[in-house]
Amino acid sequence: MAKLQVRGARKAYGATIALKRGDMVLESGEVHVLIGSNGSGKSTLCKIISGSVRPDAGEVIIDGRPVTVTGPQMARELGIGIFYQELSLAAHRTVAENISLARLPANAGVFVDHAAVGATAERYMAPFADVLGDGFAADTPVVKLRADQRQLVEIMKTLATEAPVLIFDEPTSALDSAQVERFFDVLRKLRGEGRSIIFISHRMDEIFAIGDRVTIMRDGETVTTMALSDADHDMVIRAMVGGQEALIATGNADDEGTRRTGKTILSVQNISGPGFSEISFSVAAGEIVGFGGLHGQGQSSVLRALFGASRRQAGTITLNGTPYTATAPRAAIRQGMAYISGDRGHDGVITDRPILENVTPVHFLRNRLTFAFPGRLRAAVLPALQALRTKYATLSHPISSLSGGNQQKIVIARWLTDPPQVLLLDDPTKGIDLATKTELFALIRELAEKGMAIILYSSEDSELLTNADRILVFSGGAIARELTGADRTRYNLYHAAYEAA
Amino acid sequence: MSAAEPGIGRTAALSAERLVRQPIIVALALIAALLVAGELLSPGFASGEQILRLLIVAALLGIVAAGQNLVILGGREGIDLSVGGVVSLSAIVAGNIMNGADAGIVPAILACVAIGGLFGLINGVGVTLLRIPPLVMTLGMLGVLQGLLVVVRQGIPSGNAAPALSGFVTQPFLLGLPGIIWLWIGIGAFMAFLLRRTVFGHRIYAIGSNEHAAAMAGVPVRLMRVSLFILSGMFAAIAGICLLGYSGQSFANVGEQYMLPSIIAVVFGGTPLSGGKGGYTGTMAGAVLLVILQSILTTINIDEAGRQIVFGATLLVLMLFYGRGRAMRG
Amino acid sequence: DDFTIGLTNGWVGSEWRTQMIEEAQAAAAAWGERGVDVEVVVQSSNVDVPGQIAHVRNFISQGVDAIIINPNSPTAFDPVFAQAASAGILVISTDAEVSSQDAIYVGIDQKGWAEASARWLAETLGGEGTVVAINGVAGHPANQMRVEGYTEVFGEYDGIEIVNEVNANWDQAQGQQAMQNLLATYPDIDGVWVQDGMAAGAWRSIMDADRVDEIAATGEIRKDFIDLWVENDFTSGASVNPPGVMASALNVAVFMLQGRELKEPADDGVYGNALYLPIPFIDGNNVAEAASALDGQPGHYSYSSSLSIEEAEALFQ
Amino acid sequence: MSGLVAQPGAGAHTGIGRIFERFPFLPAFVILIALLVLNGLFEPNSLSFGALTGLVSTYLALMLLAVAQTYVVYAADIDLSVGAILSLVNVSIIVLMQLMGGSALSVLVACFAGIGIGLACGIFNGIIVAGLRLQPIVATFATSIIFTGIALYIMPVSGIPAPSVYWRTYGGRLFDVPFVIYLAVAVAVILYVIARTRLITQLLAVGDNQQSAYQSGLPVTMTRIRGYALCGVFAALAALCITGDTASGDPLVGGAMTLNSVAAVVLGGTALSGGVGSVAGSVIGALIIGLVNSLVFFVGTPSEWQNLVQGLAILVALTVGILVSRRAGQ
Ligand SMILES: Nc1ncnc2c1ncn2[C@@H]1O[C@H](COP(=O)(O)OP(=O)(O)OP(=O)(O)O)[C@@H](O)[C@H]1O
Ligand SMILES: Nc1ncnc2c1ncn2[C@@H]1O[C@H](COP(=O)(O)OP(=O)(O)OP(=O)(O)O)[C@@H](O)[C@H]1O
Ligand SMILES: [Mg+2]
Ligand SMILES: [Mg+2]
Repeated sequence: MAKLQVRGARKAYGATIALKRGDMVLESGEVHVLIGSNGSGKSTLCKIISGSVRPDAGEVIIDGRPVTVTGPQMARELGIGIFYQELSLAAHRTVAENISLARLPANAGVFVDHAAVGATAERYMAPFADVLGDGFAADTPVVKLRADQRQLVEIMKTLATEAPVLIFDEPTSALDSAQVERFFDVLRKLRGEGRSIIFISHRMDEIFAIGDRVTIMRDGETVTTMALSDADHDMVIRAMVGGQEALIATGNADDEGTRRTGKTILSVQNISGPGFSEISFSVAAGEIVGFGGLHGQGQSSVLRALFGASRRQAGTITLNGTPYTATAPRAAIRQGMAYISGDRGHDGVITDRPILENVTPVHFLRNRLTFAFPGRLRAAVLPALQALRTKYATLSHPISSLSGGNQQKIVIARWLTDPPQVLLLDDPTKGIDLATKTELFALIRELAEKGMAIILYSSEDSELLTNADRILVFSGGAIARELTGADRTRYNLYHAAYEAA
Repeated sequence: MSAAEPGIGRTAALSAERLVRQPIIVALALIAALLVAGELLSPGFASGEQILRLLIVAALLGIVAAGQNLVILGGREGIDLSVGGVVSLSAIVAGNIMNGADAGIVPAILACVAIGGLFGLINGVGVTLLRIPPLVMTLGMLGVLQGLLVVVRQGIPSGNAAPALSGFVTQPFLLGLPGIIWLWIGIGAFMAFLLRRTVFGHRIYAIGSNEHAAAMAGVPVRLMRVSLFILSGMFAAIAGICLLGYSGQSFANVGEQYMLPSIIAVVFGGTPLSGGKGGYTGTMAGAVLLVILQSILTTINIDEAGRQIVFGATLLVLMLFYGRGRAMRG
Repeated sequence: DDFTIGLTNGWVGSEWRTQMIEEAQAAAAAWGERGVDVEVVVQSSNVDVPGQIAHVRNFISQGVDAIIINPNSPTAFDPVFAQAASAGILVISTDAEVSSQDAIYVGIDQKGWAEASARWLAETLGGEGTVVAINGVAGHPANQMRVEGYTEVFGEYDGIEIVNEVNANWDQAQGQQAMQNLLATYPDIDGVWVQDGMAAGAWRSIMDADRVDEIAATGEIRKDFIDLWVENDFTSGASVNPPGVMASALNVAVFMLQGRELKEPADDGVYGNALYLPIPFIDGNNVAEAASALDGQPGHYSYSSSLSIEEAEALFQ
Repeated sequence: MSGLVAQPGAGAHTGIGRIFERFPFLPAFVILIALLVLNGLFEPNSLSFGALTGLVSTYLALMLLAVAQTYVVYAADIDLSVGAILSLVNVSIIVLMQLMGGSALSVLVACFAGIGIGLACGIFNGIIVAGLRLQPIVATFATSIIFTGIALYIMPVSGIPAPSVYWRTYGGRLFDVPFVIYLAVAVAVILYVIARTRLITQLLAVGDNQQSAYQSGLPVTMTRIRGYALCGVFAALAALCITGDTASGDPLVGGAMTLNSVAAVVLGGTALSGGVGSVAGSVIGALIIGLVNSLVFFVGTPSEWQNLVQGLAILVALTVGILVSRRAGQ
């Protein structure tokens, strides 16, 4: 008998149908992958199972018994633990408190048992002990942690439910490969114990590395379920995209590394700042420079400093031969910088506002506009939106009506409406599906060819390898190695990152 | 659905639904209901003349609420509790400058708007540069303004409203409506244009909705927020001048009664205190709604305890039409 | 001999209170001519009841000889006044009576104040007509005494009917709005009993409604109102609660500090510890005099009077 | 003392930053000490044992009210009705004591009834705000009007005295130590105990991010209601204190204390945005408000300037506190 079964789950938000017909069967002792393009309803399906979304129709069956999951509390009682794509941490509480939050151990039923809280934390931190990174301790407030460390806390929190059914909705999007490996070790162990695990990721290699079976979703519907041992990348992708031609990430970086012919646009000399020091490099017109390495080695900090979003203490930067001194995003944007962050909730999306208003802010600044006439604005933003194949009903719908991936496309369109000179990409594809990624990188390459200078930081190695003309491998806030031409191999990338670390 | 082919059917259905949910529609319906109730309770309540007088009172509140509305829209728990103090100060300063003479009106307006703007600037600086929460900053500023009023009243004799100002507020001006109603309509139009058709307006919503993302997209967040507080101070100052016209003389603490009602008017107009959405047209309706409610309660002959209980309970019931937050369960 | 007297005022929301403090300070200075050095220390700010209790405690710490208080509550000071008394400090309240038997009250009888204007209104209406009342803050003791005062007087007149009583919190603009609502609902009223600053507001609404000739209403004592009154020939009458009450209290205090005994002990009032001062009255007969007495003063200046040192001395043995 | 602190320290930090993290009220504490010293300089008697006891006895009510406010602020809520609850409980217990004859037993019964009333008001607020999902600021403003109305109904005018056994105990001595000292110690112990409960951690987690807390499986609505209930209870305790210090019932006594309670919370280093703070800070904040007012007088500020200087001083204290703790946090 299946451990958990969902039949005909359906959810609509106003006119948007998030989930048309969600079906899946989860067996005991399997890692069941859920895959589908952005907005295909994966998160919605998971949230229905975990009680935080109320379905319009459908049933959830656990151990053969139909249940009504009335909320997250009820889900816990039914033995369901979930990792939320957008995380569910209390920022000012400690790691330990977060791990035990839902069921704080108590003395006399009233007073928090701090010893037990600490012990629980240590237990779940143990498997990750060597990949936790700096500043991670049981009594560290979550607010002080980096994005990957927070994801680890959310993982531990999910594991601490000790639930028979565990759902992981994109748990690895901010993790580096070592962290992912540790996590997978834990999953394998849990699978061995007979637990049932739902795992969502947009990374094909991860899916094949850990999954037993895969359920593929498209446009809010379950398409099929297959055993991963019988499948290959191509089959999965074909199922995801349906009738359309399968799109596989194709490398379009120049294999010879000879593209550095354009004149230097951005030149950075010896800049230092919080999290990095003595960084020097330059980017030529038409070039995509990759930032690689383990997480939190200063890649994002450098990008943010270049964008004027964080402080920078020493060194010089020249942009097109003239000194560049922007100390705020405004000045940076005016001088032709663009910064696309993967952390859309924090850096990107203007929640509750219409799609149009989410695209226009940079356009306003670049064109020094005073008045906002919708007709003209629509005309200005459409090309970028179309180039990204963004899915939306109308431009006046709130951006929250879109799936995570489409929201990210809106944010990207914001920066491409008026093409910048330098494009800073800070893990821009976090949560974007494969097809879109491919389109996005094709577009980025096109922009480069038109003479833009581009810096790409990605937490996905394959993304760097296939798209960057050169890769600067970061370690401990400095550039450890530069990979060019034929040196750009996965082996070299790992080698540089781990050797230096 | 792609950008090229917007879904016609869906949009139509959605906008019909949106229309019913428009706070302003709710407010207008409630206003109509209250007027009927008022007329039933005390005949004569809904006469044209009385409605006009209520509108004058609503305009005073509405002008204060315009600034309050902007500050609230700007988010980050934006709120301006100092408006009451600015209204009082403005009324006193204006009374002294014009001192019953029409020639003083223009200087009085200039001086008061400058003073209002100055206090708004200080609020804005406190909130942005020193990062004091707006509730506390403006509460502190209210304390300062109350103290300043005592000092100011010591130093200068208080004066009277210029006849032209009193006439503007209380006497028919154009098409039988007093000037203040026209002023309010003008402010309404100004606010609508500001919020919908200017970059400044779009940026208000942007910082109100996600300040950090807005900053990353080049919105001058601090400058914006300071500007909102300045505008709030200016609107409060204008309301203070109008209030002087309404009551003829300036007197202490005249503005205090606007502090919390201005916030309620904004909420009844469909702008949540969390900012980032809503608008001023609704707030205008909210101001009218609140004033009608208060005046119905004055005319019902019950004791004060009963009046307060009914007032508070009615506010709660009315809030159910607007303020309900999103269910945590989607 | 010299004395230190602490003055505490717990609300600074009106010009009347400011004038009260100023007149008291002037009264203290006047003692200098008699060779008595009276130093006043003042705490005057917007405080709640605990805040004003703190005022009193500050005075006790400072070791003043007497405390004169315009209290924020009639009963809340019993314990702290007991402490003051045991520290040998004389406590006098003014403007509002206090229940503490460790203090005396020097000021007007608020109830009598209301009775006088209510009687004027009833007589002016010929004992016949409908009346509305606009009151201050519900639950406030001074307001309550005044309500009792007019209720009693109007009760004596069978022909007078109170059709509505509303609260406008001693705020002029709220008084104006309340009057406006009342005029809309009761178009036929004959009289309005209204207190203090709200009277000016109410009269503005009466003027706006063009009913000045048909309505009699109580008035107030600020110069700008009295000017308006004279100018428009209102049918009005105003009981005077002079801001000088605190100055009177101060003069009484100094004599008591000098060890003088009152001729008649302060045993009047609800709490049996009051020394009532006379209540002047302004109506059509003497409003012109009042206006000329206020000539040259700013608009917010209230018609005032206080016991001079000589008048105060006359109260003592 | 550390048990009163809701924010545990981080492991990764060292030195002063870590101390500030563990004791977020430290800046307030320093200000408090400075104020005490200054008060002592300008009026040595103000540091006498009697004067300090008086200070505690006067401000115990505000301290407790600030504590009450803190519990809802933990969860990012706010309660603008605490003053009204205080007034309601104050008049209720006075009337009850009077009805029951004023014996020691009746006093005790009335006190428990008063706490029950505070609890009921708190639960009512909680249901309105968390259950019905209304915006806390406006909803509790509305309930404050209702509570004041009920207080006015119970006691239309202030003036009924408390039985002397009640206030003589409160103001008296036990074994030669003032009774309020015992109270203060008892309150400190209670706060310490409460700070260790699960509810506090849950409130803070809810305040941190409500949606996250809900999705984590916390009973968010129930937690917030409990927070308001706790707030109501402490507002009632504040009422018991103020009844002891004023010995009488007054339906308006708490009206002006609400905003002071908010200011005290912020002065004490608790964030209005929820998730961080300490009740110890709020207690200190309340004392700061009291000491600022005294100091302004002891320094010899002319009366007409006192309100202004007090307003400015509070504003400066707020600013300094916020700036110092931020500097230290970096
Ligand atoms: N997964 C589900 N399947 C079937 N019924 C459900 C499910 N979840 C909730 N319900 C039912 O829906 C009803 C309302 O749910 P809930 O208590 O979550 O409402 P809510 O979101 O808090 O809204 P409100 O507070 O406005 O009533 C309950 O009767 C519950 O049993
Ligand atoms: N709260 C919401 N309000 C309105 N629409 C929503 C909401 N949540 C999801 N949707 C819509 O439901 C659809 C499915 O969203 P969901 O988050 O389940 O997709 P997903 O498969 O998880 O996508 P991604 O890979 O981008 O995370 C999307 O089109 C989205 O626009
Ligand atoms: Mg998702
Ligand atoms: Mg519910």
